[in-house]
Amino acid sequence: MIRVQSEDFDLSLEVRKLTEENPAIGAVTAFIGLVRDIAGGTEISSMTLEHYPGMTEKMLREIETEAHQRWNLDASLIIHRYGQLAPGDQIVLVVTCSKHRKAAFESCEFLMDFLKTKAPFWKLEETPEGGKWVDARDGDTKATERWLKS
Amino acid sequence: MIRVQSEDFDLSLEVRKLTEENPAIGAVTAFIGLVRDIAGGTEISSMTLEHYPGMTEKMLREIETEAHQRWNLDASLIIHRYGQLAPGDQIVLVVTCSKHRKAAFESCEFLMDFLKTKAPFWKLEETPEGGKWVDARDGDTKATERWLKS
Amino acid sequence: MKILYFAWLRTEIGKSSEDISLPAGIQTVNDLLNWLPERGNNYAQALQKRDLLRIAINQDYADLDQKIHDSDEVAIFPPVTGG
Amino acid sequence: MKILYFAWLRTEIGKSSEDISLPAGIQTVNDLLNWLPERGNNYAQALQKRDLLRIAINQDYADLDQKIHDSDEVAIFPPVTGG
Repeated sequence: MIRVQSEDFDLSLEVRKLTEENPAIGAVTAFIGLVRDIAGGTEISSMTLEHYPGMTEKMLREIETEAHQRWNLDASLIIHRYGQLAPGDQIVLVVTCSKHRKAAFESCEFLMDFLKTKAPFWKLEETPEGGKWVDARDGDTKATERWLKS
Repeated sequence: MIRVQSEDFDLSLEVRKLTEENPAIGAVTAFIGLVRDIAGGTEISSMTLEHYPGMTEKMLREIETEAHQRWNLDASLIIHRYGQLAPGDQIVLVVTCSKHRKAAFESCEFLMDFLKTKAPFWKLEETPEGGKWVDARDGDTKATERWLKS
Repeated sequence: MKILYFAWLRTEIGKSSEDISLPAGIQTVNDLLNWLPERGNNYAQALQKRDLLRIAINQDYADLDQKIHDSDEVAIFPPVTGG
Repeated sequence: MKILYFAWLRTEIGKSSEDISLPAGIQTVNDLLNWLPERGNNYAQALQKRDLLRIAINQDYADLDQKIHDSDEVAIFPPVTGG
Protein backbone atom coordinates (compact mmCIF):
# COMPACT_ATOMS: atom_id res chain seq x y z
CA MET A 1 0.00 0.00 0.00
CA ILE A 2 1.32 3.45 -0.81
CA ARG A 3 0.34 6.93 0.27
CA VAL A 4 1.68 10.34 -0.78
CA GLN A 5 0.42 13.01 1.59
CA SER A 6 1.25 16.29 3.27
CA GLU A 7 -0.17 15.17 6.65
CA ASP A 8 1.88 13.48 9.34
CA PHE A 9 1.39 9.79 10.16
CA ASP A 10 1.25 7.73 13.32
CA LEU A 11 3.67 4.83 13.38
CA SER A 12 1.78 2.64 15.87
CA LEU A 13 -1.51 3.11 14.06
CA GLU A 14 -0.04 2.27 10.66
CA VAL A 15 1.72 -0.87 11.94
CA ARG A 16 -1.42 -2.00 13.76
CA LYS A 17 -3.57 -1.57 10.65
CA LEU A 18 -1.12 -3.68 8.65
CA THR A 19 -0.83 -6.52 11.15
CA GLU A 20 -4.10 -6.77 13.08
CA GLU A 21 -5.94 -8.83 10.47
CA ASN A 22 -3.06 -11.23 9.89
CA PRO A 23 -1.76 -13.24 12.89
CA ALA A 24 0.62 -15.13 10.58
CA ILE A 25 2.88 -12.06 10.65
CA GLY A 26 5.78 -12.55 13.04
CA ALA A 27 8.21 -9.87 11.90
CA VAL A 28 7.71 -6.19 11.16
CA THR A 29 10.48 -3.84 10.05
CA ALA A 30 9.77 -0.13 9.93
CA PHE A 31 11.98 2.66 8.66
CA ILE A 32 11.21 6.27 9.52
CA GLY A 33 13.06 9.14 7.88
CA LEU A 34 13.19 12.41 9.82
CA VAL A 35 14.15 15.96 8.86
CA ARG A 36 17.60 16.67 10.31
CA ASP A 37 18.42 20.12 11.66
CA ILE A 38 21.87 20.16 10.10
CA ALA A 39 22.82 19.43 6.49
CA GLY A 40 26.39 19.73 5.29
CA GLY A 41 27.24 21.85 8.31
CA THR A 42 24.45 24.37 7.70
CA GLU A 43 21.52 24.77 10.04
CA ILE A 44 18.09 24.14 8.54
CA SER A 45 15.02 26.09 9.59
CA SER A 46 12.64 24.14 7.36
CA MET A 47 12.57 21.78 4.41
CA THR A 48 10.12 21.70 1.53
CA LEU A 49 9.53 18.50 -0.40
CA GLU A 50 8.47 18.91 -4.01
CA HIS A 51 7.30 15.90 -5.99
CA TYR A 52 5.84 14.84 -9.33
CA PRO A 53 2.23 13.88 -8.65
CA GLY A 54 1.29 10.84 -10.67
CA MET A 55 4.80 9.62 -11.33
CA THR A 56 5.52 9.47 -7.60
CA GLU A 57 2.64 7.09 -6.98
CA LYS A 58 3.55 5.07 -10.07
CA MET A 59 7.18 4.62 -8.99
CA LEU A 60 6.29 3.75 -5.39
CA ARG A 61 3.78 1.16 -6.61
CA GLU A 62 6.38 -0.34 -8.93
CA ILE A 63 9.05 -0.73 -6.25
CA GLU A 64 6.51 -2.12 -3.80
CA THR A 65 5.40 -4.68 -6.38
CA GLU A 66 9.00 -5.66 -6.98
CA ALA A 67 9.62 -6.14 -3.25
CA HIS A 68 6.64 -8.53 -3.09
CA GLN A 69 8.06 -10.45 -6.04
CA ARG A 70 11.48 -10.79 -4.41
CA TRP A 71 10.41 -11.56 -0.83
CA ASN A 72 7.57 -13.44 0.81
CA LEU A 73 5.76 -10.49 2.37
CA ASP A 74 2.39 -10.49 4.09
CA ALA A 75 1.94 -6.73 3.95
CA SER A 76 3.80 -3.52 3.23
CA LEU A 77 3.30 0.20 3.39
CA ILE A 78 5.09 3.22 1.98
CA ILE A 79 4.08 6.71 3.12
CA HIS A 80 5.96 9.71 1.77
CA ARG A 81 5.11 13.28 2.73
CA TYR A 82 5.45 16.43 0.63
CA GLY A 83 5.24 20.14 1.44
CA GLN A 84 6.94 22.11 4.18
CA LEU A 85 8.44 20.25 7.13
CA ALA A 86 10.45 21.26 10.19
CA PRO A 87 13.51 19.58 11.77
CA GLY A 88 12.41 16.47 13.63
CA ASP A 89 9.34 15.98 11.40
CA GLN A 90 8.66 12.59 9.86
CA ILE A 91 9.27 12.47 6.08
CA VAL A 92 8.89 8.86 5.08
CA LEU A 93 7.66 5.56 6.50
CA VAL A 94 8.35 2.14 5.02
CA VAL A 95 6.92 -0.93 6.77
CA THR A 96 7.35 -4.54 5.70
CA CYS A 97 5.65 -7.52 7.35
CA SER A 98 6.63 -11.14 6.97
CA LYS A 99 6.64 -14.43 8.84
CA HIS A 100 10.35 -14.17 9.60
CA ARG A 101 12.68 -11.26 10.13
CA LYS A 102 15.14 -11.75 7.27
CA ALA A 103 12.54 -10.97 4.59
CA ALA A 104 11.19 -8.03 6.59
CA PHE A 105 14.64 -6.46 7.07
CA GLU A 106 15.89 -6.99 3.52
CA SER A 107 12.74 -5.80 1.77
CA CYS A 108 12.49 -2.68 3.96
CA GLU A 109 16.05 -1.70 3.10
CA PHE A 110 15.44 -2.50 -0.58
CA LEU A 111 12.36 -0.26 -0.63
CA MET A 112 14.24 2.63 0.98
CA ASP A 113 17.20 2.29 -1.40
CA PHE A 114 14.94 2.33 -4.46
CA LEU A 115 12.75 5.08 -3.12
CA LYS A 116 15.85 7.23 -2.63
CA THR A 117 16.93 6.91 -6.26
CA LYS A 118 13.64 6.40 -8.16
CA ALA A 119 10.81 8.26 -6.43
CA PRO A 120 10.56 11.80 -7.88
CA PHE A 121 10.93 13.89 -4.73
CA TRP A 122 13.24 16.88 -4.28
CA LYS A 123 14.25 18.52 -1.03
CA LEU A 124 14.67 22.28 -0.70
CA GLU A 125 16.36 23.26 2.55
CA GLU A 126 15.77 26.69 4.05
CA THR A 127 19.00 27.88 5.69
CA PRO A 128 20.20 31.26 7.00
CA GLU A 129 21.81 31.70 3.56
CA GLY A 130 18.55 31.07 1.72
CA GLY A 131 16.90 28.09 0.01
CA LYS A 132 19.20 25.32 -1.18
CA TRP A 133 18.26 22.29 -3.27
CA VAL A 134 19.72 19.14 -1.76
CA ASP A 135 22.25 17.30 -3.91
CA ALA A 136 21.78 13.60 -4.59
CA ARG A 137 24.22 11.38 -2.72
CA ASP A 138 26.49 8.98 -4.61
CA GLY A 139 26.01 6.54 -1.77
CA ASP A 140 22.30 6.27 -2.60
CA THR A 141 23.01 5.20 -6.17
CA LYS A 142 25.53 2.62 -4.93
CA ALA A 143 23.03 1.35 -2.34
CA THR A 144 20.51 0.77 -5.12
CA GLU A 145 23.00 -0.91 -7.43
CA ARG A 146 23.71 -3.71 -5.00
CA TRP A 147 20.12 -4.97 -5.46
CA LEU A 148 20.46 -5.28 -9.24
CA LYS A 149 20.38 -8.89 -10.31
CA SER A 150 23.52 -9.84 -12.18
CA MET B 1 18.43 1.65 26.58
CA ILE B 2 17.00 -1.74 27.48
CA ARG B 3 13.78 -2.81 29.16
CA VAL B 4 12.55 -6.27 30.16
CA GLN B 5 8.88 -6.10 31.03
CA SER B 6 5.59 -7.98 30.97
CA GLU B 7 3.60 -4.92 29.83
CA ASP B 8 2.96 -4.04 26.22
CA PHE B 9 4.70 -1.07 24.58
CA ASP B 10 3.66 1.69 22.19
CA LEU B 11 5.82 1.96 19.11
CA SER B 12 5.11 5.64 18.33
CA LEU B 13 5.72 6.69 21.91
CA GLU B 14 9.02 4.82 22.18
CA VAL B 15 10.33 6.19 18.88
CA ARG B 16 9.27 9.71 19.80
CA LYS B 17 11.02 9.51 23.17
CA LEU B 18 14.24 8.39 21.46
CA THR B 19 14.24 11.04 18.75
CA GLU B 20 12.53 14.16 20.11
CA GLU B 21 15.56 15.51 21.93
CA ASN B 22 17.94 14.91 19.04
CA PRO B 23 17.18 16.61 15.69
CA ALA B 24 20.46 15.26 14.28
CA ILE B 25 18.72 11.89 13.87
CA GLY B 26 17.65 11.34 10.27
CA ALA B 27 17.08 7.58 10.19
CA VAL B 28 15.17 5.28 12.51
CA THR B 29 14.85 1.54 12.00
CA ALA B 30 12.42 -0.38 14.19
CA PHE B 31 11.87 -4.12 14.38
CA ILE B 32 8.77 -5.51 16.06
CA GLY B 33 8.39 -9.23 16.73
CA LEU B 34 4.82 -10.52 17.05
CA VAL B 35 3.37 -13.80 18.35
CA ARG B 36 2.30 -15.86 15.33
CA ASP B 37 -0.85 -17.98 15.52
CA ILE B 38 0.76 -20.92 13.75
CA ALA B 39 4.06 -22.61 14.57
CA GLY B 40 5.26 -25.62 12.64
CA GLY B 41 1.75 -26.24 11.37
CA THR B 42 0.19 -26.26 14.85
CA GLU B 43 -2.23 -23.60 16.03
CA ILE B 44 -1.17 -21.62 19.08
CA SER B 45 -3.64 -20.40 21.68
CA SER B 46 -1.02 -18.58 23.73
CA MET B 47 2.70 -18.31 24.28
CA THR B 48 4.59 -17.91 27.54
CA LEU B 49 8.02 -16.33 27.59
CA GLU B 50 10.32 -17.44 30.40
CA HIS B 51 13.60 -15.63 30.98
CA TYR B 52 16.59 -15.45 33.32
CA PRO B 53 16.20 -12.19 35.24
CA GLY B 54 19.57 -10.52 35.67
CA MET B 55 21.34 -12.34 32.87
CA THR B 56 18.74 -11.12 30.38
CA GLU B 57 19.44 -7.48 31.18
CA LYS B 58 23.18 -8.13 31.21
CA MET B 59 23.17 -9.75 27.76
CA LEU B 60 20.91 -7.10 26.23
CA ARG B 61 23.16 -4.36 27.61
CA GLU B 62 26.23 -6.11 26.18
CA ILE B 63 24.85 -6.45 22.67
CA GLU B 64 23.56 -2.87 22.73
CA THR B 65 27.02 -1.64 23.76
CA GLU B 66 28.58 -3.65 20.96
CA ALA B 67 26.17 -2.13 18.40
CA HIS B 68 27.20 1.35 19.52
CA GLN B 69 30.86 0.38 19.13
CA ARG B 70 30.31 -0.93 15.61
CA TRP B 71 27.99 1.78 14.27
CA ASN B 72 27.61 5.50 14.73
CA LEU B 73 24.27 5.49 16.57
CA ASP B 74 22.54 8.42 18.22
CA ALA B 75 20.14 6.30 20.24
CA SER B 76 18.85 2.76 20.59
CA LEU B 77 16.23 0.82 22.48
CA ILE B 78 15.58 -2.84 23.16
CA ILE B 79 12.32 -3.87 24.83
CA HIS B 80 11.62 -7.57 25.39
CA ARG B 81 8.47 -8.83 27.05
CA TYR B 82 8.04 -11.93 29.22
CA GLY B 83 5.01 -13.79 30.56
CA GLN B 84 1.89 -14.96 28.75
CA LEU B 85 1.12 -13.49 25.33
CA ALA B 86 -1.57 -14.13 22.71
CA PRO B 87 -1.24 -14.39 18.90
CA GLY B 88 -0.75 -10.92 17.44
CA ASP B 89 0.81 -9.58 20.66
CA GLN B 90 4.07 -7.68 20.49
CA ILE B 91 7.06 -9.61 21.91
CA VAL B 92 10.09 -7.53 21.16
CA LEU B 93 11.03 -4.07 19.93
CA VAL B 94 14.44 -2.99 18.71
CA VAL B 95 14.92 0.62 17.57
CA THR B 96 18.13 2.15 16.25
CA CYS B 97 18.61 5.82 15.41
CA SER B 98 21.38 7.30 13.32
CA LYS B 99 22.12 10.15 10.96
CA HIS B 100 21.88 7.90 7.91
CA ARG B 101 19.91 4.80 7.14
CA LYS B 102 22.69 2.26 6.56
CA ALA B 103 23.84 2.33 10.18
CA ALA B 104 20.25 2.21 11.43
CA PHE B 105 19.33 -0.81 9.28
CA GLU B 106 22.51 -2.80 9.93
CA SER B 107 22.62 -2.25 13.66
CA CYS B 108 18.93 -3.10 14.09
CA GLU B 109 19.41 -6.41 12.28
CA PHE B 110 22.61 -7.07 14.26
CA LEU B 111 20.77 -6.51 17.55
CA MET B 112 17.93 -8.85 16.57
CA ASP B 113 20.34 -11.57 15.43
CA PHE B 114 22.31 -11.43 18.67
CA LEU B 115 19.21 -11.14 20.82
CA LYS B 116 17.86 -14.33 19.17
CA THR B 117 20.94 -16.37 20.08
CA LYS B 118 22.25 -14.73 23.27
CA ALA B 119 19.36 -13.31 25.32
CA PRO B 120 18.11 -15.98 27.76
CA PHE B 121 14.43 -16.19 26.77
CA TRP B 122 12.49 -19.37 26.10
CA LYS B 123 9.12 -19.68 24.39
CA LEU B 124 6.49 -22.17 25.53
CA GLU B 125 3.65 -22.50 23.03
CA GLU B 126 0.21 -23.61 24.17
CA THR B 127 -1.34 -25.77 21.45
CA PRO B 128 -4.37 -28.11 21.32
CA GLU B 129 -1.86 -30.92 22.06
CA GLY B 130 -0.51 -29.17 25.17
CA GLY B 131 2.48 -26.99 25.98
CA LYS B 132 5.48 -27.24 23.70
CA TRP B 133 8.90 -25.59 24.14
CA VAL B 134 9.99 -23.94 20.94
CA ASP B 135 13.15 -25.36 19.36
CA ALA B 136 16.00 -23.03 18.47
CA ARG B 137 16.39 -22.41 14.73
CA ASP B 138 19.69 -23.21 13.00
CA GLY B 139 19.07 -20.13 10.87
CA ASP B 140 19.37 -17.92 13.94
CA THR B 141 22.83 -19.23 14.77
CA LYS B 142 23.92 -18.72 11.16
CA ALA B 143 22.46 -15.21 11.17
CA THR B 144 24.58 -14.39 14.21
CA GLU B 145 27.74 -15.93 12.79
CA ARG B 146 27.82 -13.58 9.81
CA TRP B 147 28.49 -10.67 12.20
CA LEU B 148 31.59 -12.29 13.72
CA LYS B 149 34.72 -10.44 12.76
CA SER B 150 37.17 -12.66 10.95
CA MET C 1 3.82 18.36 -26.08
CA LYS C 2 3.55 18.98 -22.36
CA ILE C 3 6.88 19.50 -20.61
CA LEU C 4 7.27 19.57 -16.83
CA TYR C 5 10.24 20.96 -14.91
CA PHE C 6 11.04 20.22 -11.26
CA ALA C 7 13.29 21.46 -8.44
CA TRP C 8 16.16 23.75 -9.50
CA LEU C 9 15.36 23.17 -13.16
CA ARG C 10 11.92 24.65 -12.52
CA THR C 11 13.29 27.69 -10.67
CA GLU C 12 16.05 28.32 -13.24
CA ILE C 13 13.72 28.05 -16.25
CA GLY C 14 11.11 29.96 -14.32
CA LYS C 15 8.09 27.77 -14.97
CA SER C 16 6.84 24.38 -13.82
CA SER C 17 5.27 23.32 -17.13
CA GLU C 18 4.53 24.45 -20.64
CA ASP C 19 2.90 23.21 -23.82
CA ILE C 20 5.23 23.20 -26.79
CA SER C 21 4.68 22.39 -30.45
CA LEU C 22 7.74 20.42 -31.44
CA PRO C 23 9.57 21.70 -34.51
CA ALA C 24 10.09 19.20 -37.32
CA GLY C 25 13.10 16.99 -36.72
CA ILE C 26 12.81 16.79 -32.93
CA GLN C 27 12.30 13.06 -32.52
CA THR C 28 14.18 11.90 -29.43
CA VAL C 29 14.84 13.01 -25.87
CA ASN C 30 18.33 13.98 -26.99
CA ASP C 31 16.94 16.15 -29.82
CA LEU C 32 14.69 17.88 -27.30
CA LEU C 33 17.55 18.61 -24.89
CA ASN C 34 19.64 19.98 -27.77
CA TRP C 35 16.82 22.20 -28.96
CA LEU C 36 15.47 23.59 -25.66
CA PRO C 37 18.46 25.97 -25.03
CA GLU C 38 17.48 27.83 -28.21
CA ARG C 39 14.32 28.98 -26.43
CA GLY C 40 16.21 31.47 -24.27
CA ASN C 41 18.99 32.24 -21.84
CA ASN C 42 17.10 30.76 -18.91
CA TYR C 43 16.87 27.42 -20.78
CA ALA C 44 20.48 27.56 -21.92
CA GLN C 45 21.61 28.30 -18.37
CA ALA C 46 19.48 25.58 -16.77
CA LEU C 47 20.46 22.96 -19.32
CA GLN C 48 24.20 23.51 -18.88
CA LYS C 49 24.04 20.72 -16.32
CA ARG C 50 22.15 18.46 -18.71
CA ASP C 51 24.36 15.45 -17.96
CA LEU C 52 22.86 15.49 -14.47
CA LEU C 53 19.26 15.64 -15.60
CA ARG C 54 16.75 12.80 -15.57
CA ILE C 55 13.95 12.43 -18.12
CA ALA C 56 10.57 10.81 -17.76
CA ILE C 57 8.17 10.19 -20.63
CA ASN C 58 4.60 9.65 -19.51
CA GLN C 59 5.83 9.19 -15.93
CA ASP C 60 8.42 6.50 -16.72
CA TYR C 61 12.17 7.06 -16.75
CA ALA C 62 13.46 7.40 -20.32
CA ASP C 63 16.81 7.21 -22.11
CA LEU C 64 18.29 9.88 -24.37
CA ASP C 65 17.56 7.96 -27.54
CA GLN C 66 13.92 7.33 -26.68
CA LYS C 67 11.35 8.70 -29.18
CA ILE C 68 9.03 11.52 -28.13
CA HIS C 69 5.63 12.45 -29.56
CA ASP C 70 3.38 15.50 -29.39
CA SER C 71 0.93 13.63 -27.17
CA ASP C 72 3.59 12.76 -24.57
CA GLU C 73 4.05 14.24 -21.12
CA VAL C 74 7.78 14.78 -20.81
CA ALA C 75 9.36 15.68 -17.47
CA ILE C 76 12.91 16.94 -16.96
CA PHE C 77 14.37 17.05 -13.47
CA PRO C 78 17.52 16.78 -11.33
CA PRO C 79 18.45 13.55 -9.52
CA VAL C 80 15.80 12.80 -6.91
CA THR C 81 16.49 13.45 -3.23
CA GLY C 82 13.45 12.13 -1.34
CA GLY C 83 13.32 9.58 1.43
CA MET D 1 26.59 -23.41 44.84
CA LYS D 2 23.37 -22.06 43.40
CA ILE D 3 22.17 -23.82 40.25
CA LEU D 4 19.34 -22.51 38.08
CA TYR D 5 17.38 -24.49 35.48
CA PHE D 6 15.25 -23.00 32.72
CA ALA D 7 12.65 -24.03 30.14
CA TRP D 8 12.35 -27.79 29.51
CA LEU D 9 15.34 -28.49 31.72
CA ARG D 10 13.44 -26.88 34.59
CA THR D 11 10.28 -28.91 33.95
CA GLU D 12 12.16 -32.18 33.48
CA ILE D 13 14.28 -31.78 36.62
CA GLY D 14 11.23 -30.45 38.41
CA LYS D 15 12.74 -27.37 40.04
CA SER D 16 13.90 -23.95 38.94
CA SER D 17 16.84 -23.67 41.32
CA GLU D 18 18.67 -25.39 44.15
CA ASP D 19 21.62 -24.91 46.46
CA ILE D 20 24.17 -27.69 46.23
CA SER D 21 27.36 -28.35 48.13
CA LEU D 22 29.80 -29.53 45.52
CA PRO D 23 31.53 -32.83 46.30
CA ALA D 24 35.33 -32.79 46.25
CA GLY D 25 36.73 -33.13 42.74
CA ILE D 26 33.97 -31.20 40.94
CA GLN D 27 36.03 -28.36 39.52
CA THR D 28 34.73 -27.53 36.04
CA VAL D 29 31.41 -27.16 34.22
CA ASN D 30 32.11 -30.50 32.60
CA ASP D 31 32.63 -32.17 36.02
CA LEU D 32 29.30 -30.72 37.17
CA LEU D 33 27.42 -32.02 34.11
CA ASN D 34 28.97 -35.46 34.61
CA TRP D 35 28.03 -35.53 38.26
CA LEU D 36 24.47 -34.12 38.20
CA PRO D 37 22.87 -37.28 36.67
CA GLU D 38 23.89 -39.18 39.84
CA ARG D 39 21.38 -37.08 41.76
CA GLY D 40 18.40 -38.97 40.35
CA ASN D 41 16.48 -40.22 37.36
CA ASN D 42 15.00 -36.80 36.63
CA TYR D 43 18.52 -35.35 36.32
CA ALA D 44 19.78 -38.30 34.29
CA GLN D 45 16.80 -37.98 31.94
CA ALA D 46 17.06 -34.21 31.54
CA LEU D 47 20.80 -34.29 30.98
CA GLN D 48 20.65 -36.89 28.20
CA LYS D 49 20.50 -33.93 25.80
CA ARG D 50 23.50 -32.29 27.47
CA ASP D 51 25.19 -31.52 24.14
CA LEU D 52 22.34 -29.09 23.50
CA LEU D 53 22.60 -27.32 26.82
CA ARG D 54 24.08 -23.91 27.45
CA ILE D 55 25.85 -22.94 30.67
CA ALA D 56 26.17 -19.56 32.33
CA ILE D 57 28.40 -18.82 35.32
CA ASN D 58 27.42 -15.66 37.18
CA GLN D 59 25.22 -14.68 34.23
CA ASP D 60 27.88 -15.03 31.55
CA TYR D 61 28.07 -17.82 29.00
CA ALA D 62 30.70 -20.39 30.01
CA ASP D 63 32.63 -23.20 28.36
CA LEU D 64 32.80 -26.80 29.53
CA ASP D 65 36.32 -26.47 30.87
CA GLN D 66 35.58 -23.33 32.87
CA LYS D 67 36.22 -23.58 36.64
CA ILE D 68 33.27 -23.38 39.04
CA HIS D 69 33.27 -22.35 42.70
CA ASP D 70 30.86 -22.74 45.61
CA SER D 71 30.08 -19.04 45.50
CA ASP D 72 29.05 -19.12 41.83
CA GLU D 73 25.58 -18.89 40.36
CA VAL D 74 25.50 -21.54 37.66
CA ALA D 75 22.62 -21.72 35.17
CA ILE D 76 21.90 -24.60 32.81
CA PHE D 77 19.42 -24.14 29.99
CA PRO D 78 18.42 -25.10 26.44
CA PRO D 79 19.28 -22.89 23.44
CA VAL D 80 17.45 -19.60 23.78
CA THR D 81 14.36 -18.89 21.68
CA GLY D 82 13.39 -15.29 22.40
CA GLY D 83 12.97 -12.41 20.01
